[in-house]
Amino acid sequence: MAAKPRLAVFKFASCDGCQLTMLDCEDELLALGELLDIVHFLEASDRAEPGPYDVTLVEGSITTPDDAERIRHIRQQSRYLVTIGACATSGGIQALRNWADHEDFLKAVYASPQYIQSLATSTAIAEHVPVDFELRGCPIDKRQLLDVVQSLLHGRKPHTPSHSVCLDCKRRGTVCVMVAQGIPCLGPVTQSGCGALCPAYDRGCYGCFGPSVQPNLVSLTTQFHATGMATPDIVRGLRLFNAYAPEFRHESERLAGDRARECDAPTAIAEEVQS
Amino acid sequence: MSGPDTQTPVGASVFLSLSGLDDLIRSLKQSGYEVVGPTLRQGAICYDRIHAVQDLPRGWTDRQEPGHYRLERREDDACFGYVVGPQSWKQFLFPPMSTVSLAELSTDGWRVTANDGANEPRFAFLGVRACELAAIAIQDRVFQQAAYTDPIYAARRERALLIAVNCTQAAPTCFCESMHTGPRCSSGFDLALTELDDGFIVEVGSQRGATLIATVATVGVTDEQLQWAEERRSGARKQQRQMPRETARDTVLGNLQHPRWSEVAERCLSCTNCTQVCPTCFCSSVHEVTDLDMTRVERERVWDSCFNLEFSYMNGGAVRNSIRSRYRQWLTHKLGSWHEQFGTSGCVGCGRCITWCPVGIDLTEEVVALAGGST
Amino acid sequence: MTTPNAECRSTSGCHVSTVTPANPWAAHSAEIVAIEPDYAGVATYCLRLTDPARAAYTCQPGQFNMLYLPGVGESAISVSGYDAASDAWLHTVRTAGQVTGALERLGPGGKLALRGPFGVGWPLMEILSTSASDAPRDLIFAVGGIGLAPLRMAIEWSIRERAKLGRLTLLYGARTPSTRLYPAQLDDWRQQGIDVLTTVDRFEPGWTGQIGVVPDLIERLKLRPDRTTVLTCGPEVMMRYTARGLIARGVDPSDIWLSMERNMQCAVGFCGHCQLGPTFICKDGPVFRYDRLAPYLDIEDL
Amino acid sequence: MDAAALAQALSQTSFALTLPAATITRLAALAQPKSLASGATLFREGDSHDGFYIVRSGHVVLEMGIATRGRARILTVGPGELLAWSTLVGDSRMTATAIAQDDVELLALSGRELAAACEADHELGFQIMRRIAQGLSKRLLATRLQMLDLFHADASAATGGWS
Repeated sequence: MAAKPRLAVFKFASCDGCQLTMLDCEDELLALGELLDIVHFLEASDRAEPGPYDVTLVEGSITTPDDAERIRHIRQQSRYLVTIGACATSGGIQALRNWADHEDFLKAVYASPQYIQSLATSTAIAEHVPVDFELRGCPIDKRQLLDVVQSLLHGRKPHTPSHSVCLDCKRRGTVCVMVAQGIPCLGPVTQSGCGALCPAYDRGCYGCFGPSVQPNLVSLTTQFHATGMATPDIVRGLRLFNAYAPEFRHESERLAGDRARECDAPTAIAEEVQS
Repeated sequence: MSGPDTQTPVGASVFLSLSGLDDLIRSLKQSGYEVVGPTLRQGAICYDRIHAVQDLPRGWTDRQEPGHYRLERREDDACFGYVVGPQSWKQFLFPPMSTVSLAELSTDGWRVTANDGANEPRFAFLGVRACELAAIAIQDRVFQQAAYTDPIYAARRERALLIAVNCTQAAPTCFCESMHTGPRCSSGFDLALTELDDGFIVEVGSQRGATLIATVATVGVTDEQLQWAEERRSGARKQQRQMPRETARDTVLGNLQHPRWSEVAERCLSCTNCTQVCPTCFCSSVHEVTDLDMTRVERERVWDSCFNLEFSYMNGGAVRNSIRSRYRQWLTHKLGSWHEQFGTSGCVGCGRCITWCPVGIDLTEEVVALAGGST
Repeated sequence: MTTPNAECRSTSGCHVSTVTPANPWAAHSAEIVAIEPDYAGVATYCLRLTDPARAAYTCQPGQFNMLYLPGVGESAISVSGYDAASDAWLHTVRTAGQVTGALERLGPGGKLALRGPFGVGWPLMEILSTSASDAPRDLIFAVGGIGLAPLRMAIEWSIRERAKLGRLTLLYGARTPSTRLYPAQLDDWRQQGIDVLTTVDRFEPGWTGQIGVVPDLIERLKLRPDRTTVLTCGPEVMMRYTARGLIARGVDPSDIWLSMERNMQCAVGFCGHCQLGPTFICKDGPVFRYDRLAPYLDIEDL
Repeated sequence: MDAAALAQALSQTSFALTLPAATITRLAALAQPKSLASGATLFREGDSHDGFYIVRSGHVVLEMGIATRGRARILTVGPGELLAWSTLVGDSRMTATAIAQDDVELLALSGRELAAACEADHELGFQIMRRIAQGLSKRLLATRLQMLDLFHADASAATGGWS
């Protein structure tokens, strides 16, 4: 066999949860090690070889000028660049800053904000460099991750379905929490991938895997209203891990409308932190 | 009346006490059946493995409206005092996930072994409603009465024992009466129960049923009991919703460009719930499940839905690229083209798609609107 | 319409009949004997079955196989011929998806599996049975692009049955002269008495033939509409306007047959993917009589 | 070719398929037969041209000159079809160059005379204009089908850019 493909993992603004998912692969990771040479994965090892890389996994969003530069360099070094997780694919929960004044946050958090270099927004990797594949989730699902890596090795397309979480609920026999318990659930507009975890534990879907394809958000939020949910709560529900994914973002902005101030969770948080 | 020598003939009825039902469940398990019946789970009545009468949702009932389902306490301890829940027997006969074949790579190439159904389980279903019997008969046509037979469905179906239960009430979402699929269980069962206060009238529907009921103690039925049973069953005939059964087919197929499709698409989430709770929907996809070095590959068939964009993918694009076209596909298939394909409507009037639609879309209302009536 | 069990002749000329398999999920083992490149992105794969059940395999012109690459998936590919010398069934494939992409990478000697044959082929027996000696049926093959593959065995059949048929015409539209399928065979067919009219969408230097589309060619044909049967295969839009052009020239819609394409997964009518109106393209087709499908062809996104 | 022979030749074209006999006679009176040897040029793009033609047999290829691409052949016109309709409905400046692809027989009419006849006799004008509109509609459909590039499959679209 020729030299094994070189795999690198890089982190940007994120919580490391997606990299942990990779470590959580355990047995499969050993098998992957047979097929791939993991040459840069600081979460797992201090081995940090320079590029070029055959496959690069990128966790996290772009929040600083340095990172915006660093991702361009990584892209140049990478044959395939795959983003992993909500931060890397939609800006993550830190994209809440996009609706607020990030200077306020800096002042609230840091004693000497003048030493902090930060962008006004948290944005997806694909807004900065071309991305070959985006793996959704907060965190990603390890089966999907293995499938993507395997797909690259075998030159096939990854099996990451675009359908809603509802289908997975039904396949595993979970009763609809929205219909049977009146729990607001983003499942009908969220892409599958987690295996429909939360509804199985009587919780509504939080939208960790971002919008499904052609999601009908207006209809769902209208139904949320009809069942007594207040607009600010709906907006907060949409502004979670994938707040800046275009479909979630547009609907939350539509709902927030001229009441943006009262609905604007990040501003409220910033005010709380300041006081 | 009981005992192997004095079997109750097909078509006749006997009385079975509540403890007799317990005996019946035990008898089935001893005969090697996996007994499946209604149980309480996650705020709904779900079909699951049961071991005794005490596993049944005694004293519970359901309240159903479009997009709304709640359990409530009954005033009595009825075992079957509710209508239909989010699941159907489809999940046992046509399981949400099943392995259709196994491919193994050797130096000679790929060797594919197809699932011939030999190892599929043997179920006894307890509590099959009339609409569900109708649904099973429809899936029979899909999976074993067309040009090909699906070995997994056929094996499970052949082995399954069907103990039906007549409904004694209807939900506001029920419309089996207008579909001529209920509420009375008329055929397709091995045994059919009608619940009374102190036990069940059991109607024998097949030789298999006759043999089964002979394994437990029963007594003869009185005319009074038969009268009570009839009264109980009549409670299920009061149904709020109706489907224009005779005209629905022409209405949906004759109005393919009706503006109503766009209107319903504004509400439809395309989330697949209606298709998944439907007891006759049969769409599926096949996935490859591989080991890491791809020398042993299973093909897994999973439930899919015509509401998924990917479902109609061809040459890199989807044929049905809008919620409008996907809702139209579902409804025209269910009520219209199903007739041409399988000689029957695909709808049995169980109302699940109405209750379990998160936004409460009601197909009976859609058909009326498509026919030009006001809604 | 012919049925899956009807008898027919394969391209090799042997008399065969096909049998509905007991288990639709059963698959033959197969290997790639040779790959004949047709043009960029399109090649003909010669597949030999290698399992003990292979002797039972046979198929009719217009039927398709599910080519199965375990771990990657399946792709529905029509059978475009049989090569007796290598005992291989020919499949002309455009590399477009992951299955066909993986097939390309396998190369000669590559191993795969195959389910089939599936579907209803061209109505060849019906054509023969209605072809009277005093008024033999004229056959028009109206083809676009890679649509020639599912018709190749039917064209060869028509040459063999030449004596019982009237005029044979092949109208073939391709993107460019260099992306015509089977160019050498087009010449062979011409010499064997088929009127082969080729047209291309885009000119390339050196091309002296027609530039334009297949419906243009129909305009210019000398037709005997009452005794003409048309077999068409190509992109849906092309088939639709071809059929319209033919009907305008007096051909009866029930004498036009077309081969359809949809997402096919199970190939036997279980999975629901390939529905168009009341039809399952996989088991009721892929070949349909035009008048039976026409109501559904003009409706967007159906 | 005498008037009767011209009328006969015209009536045998698919152009004349639904034309009333009187119209055919009027047109034949304006027409002259014209032959082109293979390779001959009938008119050139940009020419002011007075001819209006109906193809009786053979094929004429239309070309447009494109800087850096040379002469692009765009369409082959065959029996029954029209050539140089710009003479009647355009500004008489040809939008393509027409070259005989094989030996071609045409019926040639003077555009000016035909236009005047149509103007004088609106019934004739209607018949002619309808035939031209039908011809153009067919040519437009063909152009659309060509533009849709139906036989072109972008392989990368289906594989999502992998491999």
